[in-house]
Amino acid sequence: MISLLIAIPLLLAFISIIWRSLSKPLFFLASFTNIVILITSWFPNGVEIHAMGNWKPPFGINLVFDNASFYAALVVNAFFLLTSLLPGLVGNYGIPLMLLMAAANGFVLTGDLFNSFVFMEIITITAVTIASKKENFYNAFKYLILGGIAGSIYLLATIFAYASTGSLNMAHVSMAGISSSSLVAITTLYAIGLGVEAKLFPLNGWVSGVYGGNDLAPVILGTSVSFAALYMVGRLFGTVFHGNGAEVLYTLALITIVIGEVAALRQRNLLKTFAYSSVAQAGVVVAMLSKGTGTAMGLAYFHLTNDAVAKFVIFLVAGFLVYNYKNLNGVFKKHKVLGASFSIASFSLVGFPLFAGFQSKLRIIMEAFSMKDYLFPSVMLLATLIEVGYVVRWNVKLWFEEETQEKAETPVIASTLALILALVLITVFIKPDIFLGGAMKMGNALADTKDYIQGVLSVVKGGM
Amino acid sequence: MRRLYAILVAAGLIYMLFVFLGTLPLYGKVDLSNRVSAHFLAKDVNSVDVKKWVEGDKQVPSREKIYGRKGFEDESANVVTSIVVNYRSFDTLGEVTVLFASAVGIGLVLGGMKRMGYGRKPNFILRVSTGILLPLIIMFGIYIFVHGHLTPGGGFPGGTVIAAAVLLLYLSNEEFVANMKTSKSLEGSMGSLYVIFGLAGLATGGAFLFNFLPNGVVGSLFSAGVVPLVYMTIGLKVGSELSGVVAEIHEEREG
Amino acid sequence: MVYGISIILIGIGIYGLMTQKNLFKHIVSLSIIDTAVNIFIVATGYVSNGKAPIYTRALPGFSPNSFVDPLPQALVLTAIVIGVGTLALGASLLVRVKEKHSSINVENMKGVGE
Amino acid sequence: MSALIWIAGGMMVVAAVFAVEAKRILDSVIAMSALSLISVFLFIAMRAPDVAITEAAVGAGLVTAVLLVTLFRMKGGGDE
Repeated sequence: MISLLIAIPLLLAFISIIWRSLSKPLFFLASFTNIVILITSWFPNGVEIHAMGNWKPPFGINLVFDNASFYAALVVNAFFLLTSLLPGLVGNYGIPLMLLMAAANGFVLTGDLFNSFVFMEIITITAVTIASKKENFYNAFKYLILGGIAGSIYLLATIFAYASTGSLNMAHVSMAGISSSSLVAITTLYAIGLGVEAKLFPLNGWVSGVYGGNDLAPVILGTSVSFAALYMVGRLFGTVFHGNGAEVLYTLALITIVIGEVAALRQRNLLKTFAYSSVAQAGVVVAMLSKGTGTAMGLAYFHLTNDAVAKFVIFLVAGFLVYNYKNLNGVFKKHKVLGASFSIASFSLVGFPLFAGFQSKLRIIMEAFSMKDYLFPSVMLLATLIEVGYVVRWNVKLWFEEETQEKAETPVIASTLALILALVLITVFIKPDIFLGGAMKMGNALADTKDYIQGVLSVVKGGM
Repeated sequence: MRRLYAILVAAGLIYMLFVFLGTLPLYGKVDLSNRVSAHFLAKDVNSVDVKKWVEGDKQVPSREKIYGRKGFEDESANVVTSIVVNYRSFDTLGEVTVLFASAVGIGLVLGGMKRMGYGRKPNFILRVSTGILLPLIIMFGIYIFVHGHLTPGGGFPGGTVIAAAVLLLYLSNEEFVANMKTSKSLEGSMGSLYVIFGLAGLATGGAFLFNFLPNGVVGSLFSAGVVPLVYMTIGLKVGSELSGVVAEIHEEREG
Repeated sequence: MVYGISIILIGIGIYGLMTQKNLFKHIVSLSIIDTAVNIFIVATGYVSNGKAPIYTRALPGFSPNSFVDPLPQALVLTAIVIGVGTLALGASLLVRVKEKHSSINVENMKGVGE
Repeated sequence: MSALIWIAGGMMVVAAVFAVEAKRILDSVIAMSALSLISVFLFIAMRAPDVAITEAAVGAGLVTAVLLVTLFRMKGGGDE
């Protein structure tokens, strides 16, 4: 069944190039079917694989379906479903979105290094297309160039892995006993290659321009795609390379956090502020992932889920505001529902009690302390202080400053969605298990290399 | 200053890659029997015992003759093709999707209406020779992708050659405009056909992109199951897609 | 030695991306890097005195190391096509950048602020 | 063979430097195309005929054509 997660959006995308007007309903249909498929196979609690063309791994390409890829695919597809409910936002971009959905699913599910490169390139190209909405061409071009370099480096890393193990299958590479000098080479190249999509420090120059350039790009790239990219960081550095090369990631992640937050504080543009905040949160997640234990990784993805939900709300509201008002002072007096959801989401981002972000941040800091790491929690507390600064500043500006005469109609579906997700964030504070359970299962599945290898390589014939 | 910095970064990268190079086997001294491709070459993937293989027991067969025989799991004489379209067909589906995504992206970015002119009359030689060459070029493109499982080449170069014919038309005739509707429908239906091949494999063999047609004799035109069909699909798709790209970069918005 | 050539080409490409002000040069540099990486990949599969991995009448049988590694070649086929997709999209973006900002030189572009 | 590869490599490096540093964009595109064509020779030397055909048709042919047409559309690039 899991190959359908990729096949259906692809098929529908190919069909809708012939009948262009159908692309919006077909996009909804694709994301809805995917969610249904995922719900029917809820948490496999083991490793299932689908061998493409019945060529058994490590010879053929295989899709891997375990707790980790299930949870990641669920989150990714859920955000696509939410986006497909907003026809005004999707516009002409139904086909790129479907392709992006297929590629993100493939990126999450694949168990083959080169295959993941192919899907990463599809993600880059469709993401650039989406980023060029509203004539944001220059920033899209910068993203394309950076993505192209990252793709090349990722490919080099893949070929180094192939040359030293003779195989491209992740499970085989992870058990093949690579020499330590090869491991340094491979992990360094992978860290650079994933750095662009995972928004790590030297390679995240594109983020503010792309997220700040239109209303669709941040909503989808900041949630689904960044979840898929950070999933791949966990899969590669946790499962495949058993935590080798984590020090590089850890250092880069700490720098990313500080730089992202400082840039966010200095930024005067609403979308760009939260774009930089997205960078900083990616840093937090990567720092946690580099610890390599199941609990730490689970908490990282718990935090990432909370962040993605909050960011979806924030970018949805911010995109609406920025493109309908010239002056944002006091606009929430006109749109109370949007305002309330925005405030909830942004407070959850900071980690105020009563909101989901508090649960994940507290747990992350406790976990870091229990591992005798004091640097990361202190960086994170500093980051939180800066976050309080800009979140409060924006909330004051949007709620209380003197309003202007401009008027725009409140989008009904968008505000309903934003409110529902904001309520979800509060519910998660009361019952963190909603996200935490899945995320912990995901983290443990990622850390359990042995199970993964066994599950992939012991299969004689690929099932559905 | 900027230059110095750039030289430093580039030199650092070059140094890093040279250091990493030490971890690779020397150029030309690769041992294929440690790699999965040994079994792609021997066409015996299905008979390998994976459990032993991954633990280091390399079961390299010694086949005397492959050309002209029957009964292999994959019958394409060109081993690169058998990897691209059979063993790693899923990558190729992704590759087709990359081109598709890029063509869609170009359409959305440029979105023009009117054809751009080159502002001068194409010369006589170009105009006349286009008429003679065009059928030959298109036939050559089709030849390349039909014989993709026997000779070097395949769907991508074949499709590109066809797109080159369309480019020639654009250069030789100021008024020529490709029929976008046809090219889009061809592109979409061929893409769907590839996925449908995959789904047919899922229905008949239980795995996406399963080779569900009978194999033949290595080296004959009608062999290798779905491989030639898939390559024809890819060839037509890439041809129409790249023709679409060529047409789209020739479009201007009015005003 | 082929490795060395391709690594130097990668370095030149990176240098070009960092120094050049004209965006068209960025596309050219990216294309150089793509080509260099492709050469590198094919080089990892080369076997001295190996034959091209195609069965013809002249090459009847199989024995390990009598052929070059076909898998890197298959990967490069994919990578070349992906490179084309990226470059074509980049070129079409540049056309619109030129229309919107009236130049493709980073220093002369209008309306590109923080 | 080895000497030929050295010559081809040297030409590629020269072409790459020229492509990066050329004053006119047109020269730069042509140099890039030349680099692609020489790489076809390297692919053949490494016994990769499939890659060579694809690179010749796609990398050297189509990419150059697409870049030249876009260059023409932009009326010369913009930095002279």
